[in-house]
Amino acid sequence: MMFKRALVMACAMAAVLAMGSLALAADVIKIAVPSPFTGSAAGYGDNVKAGVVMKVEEVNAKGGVNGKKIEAVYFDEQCDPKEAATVGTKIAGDKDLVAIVGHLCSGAHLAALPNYVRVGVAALSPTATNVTISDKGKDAKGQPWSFRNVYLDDFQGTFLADYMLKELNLKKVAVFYENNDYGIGLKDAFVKQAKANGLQVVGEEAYMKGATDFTPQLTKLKGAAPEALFIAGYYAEGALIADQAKKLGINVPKFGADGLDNADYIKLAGPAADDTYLTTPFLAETAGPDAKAFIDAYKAKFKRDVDWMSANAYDAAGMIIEAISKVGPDRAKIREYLAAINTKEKAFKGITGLTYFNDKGDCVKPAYVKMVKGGQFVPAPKQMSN
Amino acid sequence: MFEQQLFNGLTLGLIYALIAVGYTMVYGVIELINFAHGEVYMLGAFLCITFIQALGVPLFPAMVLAMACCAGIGVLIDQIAYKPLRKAPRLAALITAIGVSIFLQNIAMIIWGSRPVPFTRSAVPAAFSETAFTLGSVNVSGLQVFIYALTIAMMIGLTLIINKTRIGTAMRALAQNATAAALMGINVNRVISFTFALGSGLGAVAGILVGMYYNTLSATMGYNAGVKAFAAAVLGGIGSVPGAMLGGVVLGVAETLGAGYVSSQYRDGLGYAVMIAVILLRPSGLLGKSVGQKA
Amino acid sequence: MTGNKTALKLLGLAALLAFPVLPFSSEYVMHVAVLIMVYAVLAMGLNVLPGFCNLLDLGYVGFYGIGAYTAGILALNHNVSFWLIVPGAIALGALCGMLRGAPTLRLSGDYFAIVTFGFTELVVLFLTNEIWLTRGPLGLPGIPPIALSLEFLGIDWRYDFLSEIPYYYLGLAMVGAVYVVMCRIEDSRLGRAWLAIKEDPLAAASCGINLMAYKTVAFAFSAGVGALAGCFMAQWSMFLAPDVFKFWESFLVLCMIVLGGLGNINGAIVGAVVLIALGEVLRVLLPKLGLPAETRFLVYGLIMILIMRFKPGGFFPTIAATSKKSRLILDLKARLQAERAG
Amino acid sequence: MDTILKIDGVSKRFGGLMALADVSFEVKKGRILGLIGPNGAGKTTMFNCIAGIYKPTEGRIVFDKETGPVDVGGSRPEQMTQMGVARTFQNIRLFGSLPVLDNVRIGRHCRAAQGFWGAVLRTKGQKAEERMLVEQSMEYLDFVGLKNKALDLSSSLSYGDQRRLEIARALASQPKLLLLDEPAAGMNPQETASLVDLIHAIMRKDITVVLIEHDMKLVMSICEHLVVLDHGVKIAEGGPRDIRENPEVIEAYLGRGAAHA
Repeated sequence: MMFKRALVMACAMAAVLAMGSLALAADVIKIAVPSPFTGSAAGYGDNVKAGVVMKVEEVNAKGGVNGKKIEAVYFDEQCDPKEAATVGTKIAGDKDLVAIVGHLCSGAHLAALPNYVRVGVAALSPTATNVTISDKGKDAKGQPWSFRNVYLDDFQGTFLADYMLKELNLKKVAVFYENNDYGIGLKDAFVKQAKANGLQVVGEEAYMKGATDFTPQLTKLKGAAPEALFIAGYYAEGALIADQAKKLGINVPKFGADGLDNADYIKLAGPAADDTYLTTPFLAETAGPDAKAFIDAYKAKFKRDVDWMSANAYDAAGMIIEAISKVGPDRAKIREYLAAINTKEKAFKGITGLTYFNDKGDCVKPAYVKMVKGGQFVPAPKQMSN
Repeated sequence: MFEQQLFNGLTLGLIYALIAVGYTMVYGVIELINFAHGEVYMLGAFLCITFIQALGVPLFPAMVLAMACCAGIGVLIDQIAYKPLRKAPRLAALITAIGVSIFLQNIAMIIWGSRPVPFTRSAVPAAFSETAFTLGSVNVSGLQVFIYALTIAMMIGLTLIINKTRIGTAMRALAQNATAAALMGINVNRVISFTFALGSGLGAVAGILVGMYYNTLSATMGYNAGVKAFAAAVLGGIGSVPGAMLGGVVLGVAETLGAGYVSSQYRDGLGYAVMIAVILLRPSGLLGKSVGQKA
Repeated sequence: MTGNKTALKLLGLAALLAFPVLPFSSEYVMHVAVLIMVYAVLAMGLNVLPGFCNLLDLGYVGFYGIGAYTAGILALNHNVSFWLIVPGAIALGALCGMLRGAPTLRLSGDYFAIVTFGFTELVVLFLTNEIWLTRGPLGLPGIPPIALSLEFLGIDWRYDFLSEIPYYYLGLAMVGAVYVVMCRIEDSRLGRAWLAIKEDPLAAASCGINLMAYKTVAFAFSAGVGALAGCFMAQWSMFLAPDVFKFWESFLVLCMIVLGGLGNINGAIVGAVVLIALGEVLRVLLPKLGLPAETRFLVYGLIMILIMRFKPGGFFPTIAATSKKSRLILDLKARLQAERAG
Repeated sequence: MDTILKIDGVSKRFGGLMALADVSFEVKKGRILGLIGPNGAGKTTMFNCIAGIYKPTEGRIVFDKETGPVDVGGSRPEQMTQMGVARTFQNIRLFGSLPVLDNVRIGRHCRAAQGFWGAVLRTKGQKAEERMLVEQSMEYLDFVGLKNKALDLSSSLSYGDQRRLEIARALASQPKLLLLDEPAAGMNPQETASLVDLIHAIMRKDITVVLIEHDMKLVMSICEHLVVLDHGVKIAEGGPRDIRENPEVIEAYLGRGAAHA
C-alpha cells in the first residue's frame, strides 16, 4: 500500500518536474535570471529584475534580436546556496536558456557555479562581489564561465581607504561591517590598506543581516572617537546605522561601498544620511545620454530612483544580448564572445561605463565617489584619479 | 558609556517583552508555540503606516486601528488554522504555526513589497526625535520616553486584566487545567479567542514601536523578533506573563551588554547563551512553575 | 496477497534503480532526487528524538552542519577521502550530540526544545565567526567531489563523482542503509526502550530502563545520522556556507517528520519527498498558472497548513510500523491463530 | 523467617508537607503485606520511596539482595527494578500505543542485555535473545490470561485486562518483591475474584507482595499482615483481626467517614 502510494506520488512528481524541461518551440531566445525573489534578500532580487526587465523590453520594442524576441526566465533561489544549486542544475539542464544573468549573492553564485562550468553556460553576475569566485569559475581548460560586471570587494575596500586618507585627510576611522561575505571582504581589504597607509582603525564591529538595533556597537565605537565611520554593508542596515549613530551623537562622515548605493538609503536614514560618501561605478550627472535616458525611464516605470544593482543588471543583460546578436543563441559562443571582451578598447559601453574582463572573468572598472548632501546623491567634490 | 548601553538594552528588552507576552499567553492557554506571532507583529507595523499613508489617519488613532486589526487577525488565525487542531497531536499545531508564518510573511511581501520601508516621518510628532532629558551621560529621546511609558502602561494594564477581570481569571484557570476549566462552565473557545486578540494587539503595538524607533519596516522583520521574543518567553518561564516581561528585559540587556563589551559577532549567541544557562540552572525558567515529577 | 506485495516492492525498487535512465529524468530531476535523499536521511535521524523519545529537537541542523564542515574542511584542506571522513564525522557528530545532551537530560518538553534551538544558533555563529577554520561567511567553495579510488592499493584507478547519477546511487544506498538500521533498531530492545520513554518516562524507569543512558544513546545516534547527511551533502554540493544551516532548516526537517507521521520511519521519508518536491513542483507549476515567482512560498505555506488541517497525524499516523512485519511477530500471530482454530 | 524489606524510620517531606513521618515496618519473605489507610495517608508515597522514585528525606530502606541486606534508599527506579523490586501504578500507566506483547517485552528489559550494536548488526546473540523475549513474554501473558490478546493494542484492552497487563509487565522483570498499588480499583466482583486467584498464583512463584488496596474485603481475605498509615504516620500494624478491632484504625476510617457524611 505504502509502496504503491509512494510510486504513484514519485511518478506524478517526476512528471510535473519533467513538464518544466520540455522544450516549447517558439520564436524566443531565453536567458535565465536566478536571484532571490522571496525571503529576506528579495528586495535586492527585485532590483536586479527591474534592470533586466528594462533591457529586455527595450530590445524587444526594437524588434528583438535577429527577429527573435528575448525572454528572461526568473528563478527564485532566496539567496540560499542550497536553492541556488538546485536552480543551477535546472538552468544548466535546460538547453533553451542560452546564458545567465546572476546570481545575485556570492554564496548562491558559488554554489550554482559548478553546474554552469560542467555543462558549459556562461553566468554573468551583476552583483556577486566575493573575491573567491575568481578562482572557481574556470573549467578544466582554464576558460572562465563566470563573469561579473561589478567590483570585487577588495577593490572598493582598498579604494576607500586610499580616498579617506589622501583626499579627505582623515586619520582615525571606525569600521562597522555586516557579518557576511560582502562585509568581511570589504572590511578586510579596507583594514589592510588602511594599516599599510597609516590610517588608524580604532574599532571594528560586526552586525548580522536583518538586525535593527546597532546601538551597543555604535556606543562602543563612539568611545574610540573616530573621525569617520566606514559601513561595510547594505543600505537596509546601513541606513539604520547612520540614523542611530546620529542619535548617539556620532557626527562624523560615513563611508560605504556600492552596498549603500540606493535611494532607499536616504529614505530610511532621513537627514542622518547626509555626509555619506560612496563608491560608485558611474555618476549619473556625468554619464552619457544613454544613462540619463535609462534613469528617467526607470523612474517612470518603477516609481523609484535607479540603484546600482538595477543599472548593473541592465548592463549585464545588455552584454548577454549583444553577444547573442553577434554569435547567435549558442552557449559556448556566447562565452567566447564575453571572454574576448578583455581590453579597454574592446570594452562594452553601457550606462555604468566601460566593462571588460580579465582572464578570470572579473571586470576592471573605474570608481567614482558620490555623497549625500541635502537628501540627494551628488558627486563628491573630490575625485581620485583612477 | 555603561549607562547608555544599559539604557538601550532596557529599551530593546521592553519591546522583546511586549512580543514575548503574546507568545506566553497563547502558550498558557493552548500549549502552542505560536510561531506566527512574529508575523502579526510585522503586520501591525505595516497596517499602521498604511492607515497613515493611504487613509491619512493621524498616528495615534492609526496605532489603535492597527491594534484592533491585528487582534482580529490573531483571532482569525486561531479560528482558521489552530482551532481544528485542538485535539490533534501538539506538533501538528506547531507545524501549522510555521506554515501560517511563511504564508503571512509572503503575503506581506506581495502587498507591501520586499524592500524595507521607512516609517512615515511626517506622522511622528517632532518631540519624539528630540532629546527629552539627559540622565547622567544618557540622552533620552522623546520617543524613548513614549516607548517606556506605553510598554509599562500596557504591562500594567495586562496584569490588571489577567488578575482582576473575569476573563483574566478564566484565562488563568484555563492555563492551570483546561478540562477542569471547561467543567467549571468557562467558555473555553471564547477565552482562547480573547487571549489571541490580546496577545496580537500587544504584538502589533510592539511592531509599531519598533518601526518608529528604528524607522524601518520589512516583511521579514517578524522572523528575528519572533525568535528573540520566543527565547525571552522561555527564559522567563513559558506560560508565565511576568516571566515573559522579565525574560524580555533580561534578554535585551544581555544582548546589548554582550555586543558592547564581549563580542559583536557573537551578539545573538550571547543572548542564547544566557538563555541556555538560565534554563540549565532553573529548568523551568526564571518565573515558571516547576514541573515536579508526578507518580 | 504477500506475493503481490513483494512484486510491488520489487517493482518500486526497480523503478528507483532505473530512475536516472527514464526519459523524464535530467540533471535537474536527479539533483532534486539527491536533495530529497539528503533530507530523507536527516528526517530519519531527527525522528529518533521527537518520534521515538518524545524530545522536541528544534536544532537538529547543527549536527548536519558539524558533519558537513568536518567533511568540507578535511576534504578541501587535507585531501582526506570521503570514505575515511564518514566514520570520523559520524563519531564527531555523535560526540557533539552527547555533549549537547548531557546537560539537557533533566529538561523536559519545550525547555529542552529551546535549548536545542539555542545550541544550533551557537553552532552557526561558530561557523560564521571562526574564520580561521571555516572561512566564515565567505564559505567553503571548491570542495572536491566524492571519488572511488584504488590508489591506496597501488592500482592506478580512480572514479570521480562528477555528475548527479553516481550521487543518486550512493544516496540511495545511504538512505537504504539508514532505513534498514532504523527499522532494526525500532524492532529491538533499544527501540522499545525509546518508545517506552516516549510513552511514559516514569513507567519506563520502573521497567528498569535507565532514562539517562537511553536518552544519551538517542542523542548520539540521532546526531551521528545528521552528521552523515552533512558529509554527503558537503561533497555533493561542493560548497558550504553558514547560511546553509540556518534554523529554518531544522524546522523544515521537523515539518517533514510531522507531515509524514511522527515516529514513523516510512513517514519521515515520505515527508522529505513531499516537502522538497513541493518546492520544486511549485517552481515549475506556478509560472504555468500565470503566477510570479514571488508567490512560491505563499502557496508552500498554504499547502503545509492544509495538510495539517486534513491530516493532523501526518500521512502515517501510527508508530511501530515495522515491528508488525518482524518475522517473530508474524510467527507468533500464525501460532496464535492456529491455537485458536485448534 | 527472613525479612526481605525493612523500612526503618522513613520520612518524606515535600516543602512544608510531611507526607511520611518516621514510618517503620518489615516485609517478610514469601508473605503478603497489606498497606492500608484513608486517602492521602501516604501509601503511594511509601511505594514511590521503595521503588526509587522519591528519595526519602530521612530513614533507611533495607532490601535483602542476594549479597545481603543493603540500604537502597535513594536508588534510581531502574536500579530498584534491577535488584528485584517491581511495581504497578494506582492509575494504570501502560505504554498505550504499543501492543500488549511489547509492554511485557519492555517489562523484561532489565533481564536482557542486547544494545545498539546487537540491534544494528542483528547478531546471533541478539536474534536468540529476541526470540527468548517473545517466548518468555508470552509465558507471562499466559500467566495473567492475556495470551490471546498479545498482539492487540494495549489501550484497547478492558480496564480489568489493563490491570492484569500491568501486573504481567511488572512480573516480567522477575521481581522478588512486587508492589501492587490498588490493583482492584475499578474492577467488578468477577474481575476482583480472579485477581485474588492471580495474587495467590504470584505468591506461589515465591514472590513477596506488598499491596495497597481500599477494598477491605479483599485486603482482609488475602493479607496475613497489615500496616495502617494515616497522615503519613503508621498508626497500627498486625494481623487482619487485630487491625479490624484497633480503635485508632476505626477512628481513622470512620471518623473521616463520619465527617464526610
